Amino acid sequence: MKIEFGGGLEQLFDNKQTLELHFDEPEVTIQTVIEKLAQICNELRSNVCLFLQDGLVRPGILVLINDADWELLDKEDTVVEDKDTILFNSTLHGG
Amino acid sequence: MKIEFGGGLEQLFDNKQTLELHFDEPEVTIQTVIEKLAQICNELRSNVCLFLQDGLVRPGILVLINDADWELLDKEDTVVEDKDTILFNSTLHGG
Amino acid sequence: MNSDLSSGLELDEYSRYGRQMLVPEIGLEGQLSFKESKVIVIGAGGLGCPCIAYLAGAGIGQLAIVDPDVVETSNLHRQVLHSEEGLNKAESLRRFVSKLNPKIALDIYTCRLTTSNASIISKYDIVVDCTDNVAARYLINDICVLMNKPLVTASALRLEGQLTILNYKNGPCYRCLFPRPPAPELSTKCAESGVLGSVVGVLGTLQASQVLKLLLNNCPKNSNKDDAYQDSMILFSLFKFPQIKQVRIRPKQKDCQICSADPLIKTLDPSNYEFPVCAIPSPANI
Amino acid sequence: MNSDLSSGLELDEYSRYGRQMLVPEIGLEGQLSFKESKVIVIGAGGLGCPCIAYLAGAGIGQLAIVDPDVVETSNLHRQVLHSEEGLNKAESLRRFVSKLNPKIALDIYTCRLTTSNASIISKYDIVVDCTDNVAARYLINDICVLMNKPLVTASALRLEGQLTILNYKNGPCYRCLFPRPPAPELSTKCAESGVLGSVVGVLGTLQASQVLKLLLNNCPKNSNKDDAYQDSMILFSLFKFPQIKQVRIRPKQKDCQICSADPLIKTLDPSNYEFPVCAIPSPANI
Ligand SMILES: [Zn+2]
Ligand SMILES: [Zn+2]
Repeated sequence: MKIEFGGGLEQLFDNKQTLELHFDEPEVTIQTVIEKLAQICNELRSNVCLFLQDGLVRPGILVLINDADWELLDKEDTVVEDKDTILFNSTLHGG
Repeated sequence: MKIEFGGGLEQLFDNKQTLELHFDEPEVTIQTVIEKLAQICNELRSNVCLFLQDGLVRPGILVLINDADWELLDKEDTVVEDKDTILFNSTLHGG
Repeated sequence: MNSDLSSGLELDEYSRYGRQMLVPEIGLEGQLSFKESKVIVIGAGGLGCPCIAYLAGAGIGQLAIVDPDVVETSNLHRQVLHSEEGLNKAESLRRFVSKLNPKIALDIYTCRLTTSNASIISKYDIVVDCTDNVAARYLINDICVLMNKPLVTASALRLEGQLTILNYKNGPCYRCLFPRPPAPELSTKCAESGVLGSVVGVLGTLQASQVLKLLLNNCPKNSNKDDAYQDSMILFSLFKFPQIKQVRIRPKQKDCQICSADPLIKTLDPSNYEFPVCAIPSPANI
Repeated sequence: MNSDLSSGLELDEYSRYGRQMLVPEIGLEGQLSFKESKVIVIGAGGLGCPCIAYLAGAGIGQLAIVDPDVVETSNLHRQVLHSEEGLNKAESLRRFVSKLNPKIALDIYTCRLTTSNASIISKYDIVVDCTDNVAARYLINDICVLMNKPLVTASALRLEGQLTILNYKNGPCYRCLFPRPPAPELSTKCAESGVLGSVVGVLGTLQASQVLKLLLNNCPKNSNKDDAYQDSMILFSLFKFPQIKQVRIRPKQKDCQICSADPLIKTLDPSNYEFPVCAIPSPANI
């Protein structure tokens, strides 16, 4: 599936704005995706990654599945497939 | 399927920016959709509709299927389904 | 000044606004909704400059501008309506607006918005957040919820921007979207992050467009168009494809600290806004 | 003026552009690509005002403005950098830019662009179409194809706008998209159609953003980002959801009248641009 980063989060992932992830299962929950990303992030940043906080996505990050806020779906439990696009977007405060 | 109009074309369709069309067949070509729309337009405007010219979509109108120009697909012959969105967008010249 | 009392517009306003009154969704009805409205823009910087210019051009009847800062050279790449260094930014925009459109009533506040002077917001119909820091964003949100004002908020950094309409039509507030502020240790000063001026410009002009749309939504003739209203956020990112899109966001949250039925936050307590004045979470700077 | 010859920027340019040079995709390399570039903007009206302001703010080295018209009251709702009625619009923007950023070299053309004076375009690297009529759009396209210049074109009407980058990276030209101009009998004068100023403002700031992106694309450090380049069009419509999006358009067409390998149009023949000066196809007006 396609993972996109916005609002500076790409800096946690080697400055890649998009990543392709594949899972052996045809469907996984978004929580599984997040754990996989946290692992990638930790490896890239030598075990110090600020993607998660207390096991949850850090405050200030919106999670969008196919351009819809995961709060409109089943949040962490939302089932995603290979054709889905998931955007992790950090809020900006400048102006 | 969802039909959208832009660039002033909605004025040919009773000022509706979107229309829902359903066909008995599960799949039809975009040419069939266009003929159906020309018929609707003609009825709305008492048989004088400027949607088509010589049987083709009028110059200056882009046809986009799921946000992609139909020239990237099979043009008039592109097969569309109920889940598709088709945008007819007239070009603007103002500035 | 000649006044056409029957219509509510003065004669010279027909020539000034005629081109936009030709738009079917505007017309005389829409123009009057602009003229009768009072809009407050907080921040006369990168977002505020374009936003205020187009609100003034469109004929918003009463326009307030709030900014305590003075113009510096380093602002000019993005704050394109300023030019005189050392001049207060709200005052600088007052001069601009009075040249562009002398018909606008202007209220200039050269102070910072705080919990103590929040009552100034009560005079206006729509609030526009053009600030540049996280503390102001929470404060403005809370004032808007407590005073029941719709809020058009936007932000920009580097080559990206975000915009959303909050506290409107029973939709979410800023705390519904972001219940917890970013931790201070994850923050960095504004001056450490950069931004491209035209990106802020896109967001500021989009903000002005949303304010005008909210006013047009109130016109009975546009009530059918308003059916399509969805809680949403516009995301812009210059090096992405698609570069710009509008995504659907969550509704008002039942457990929101301020906009829920039984809120934790009932008044403006200064201690709720004591994070770094210019806090931008930037993972790169850790 | 102090000059830091080793870097290519003068010392005062570091304070003026410092905030945008902090953006990783810009930096000194990007700033120099702005400074070394020559951009011509045709039309100093609703699109041209915001576009020119942000190009000047960003530090485009040489900026040309072309417009034969004078400012009228009815322009001011959307052409928000003008204020003096009767003044030529290009001259009006010259005054604005020289106040905002005196470091920009300005070329002011107070004439209409025609087949006879088209050679002025040859001096510039990027062309921005901020005109308001269909004849100018075909003429500018054809000049850009014949002189091999990338073209950033946008348009707006009522509550809608469109933007696309043409003749860039072997992509399509305007005639690839619109091989046949709209028939004259389907056209109506500009003055009969209206537009909301902030909508034109969004398109003009987006145009400036695309020009700056084209220059950043040239920087070696951004070459990886450029992989994502797609021929596309940005569509904005204030009362739609989504309000704004970027769609994929066709590639260069093999049978294009001007940009194909064996084109019908090989030179600028005035008879190719003799449609009504301000032709907007508007089905509603028939
Ligand atoms: Zn809330
Ligand atoms: Zn072509």
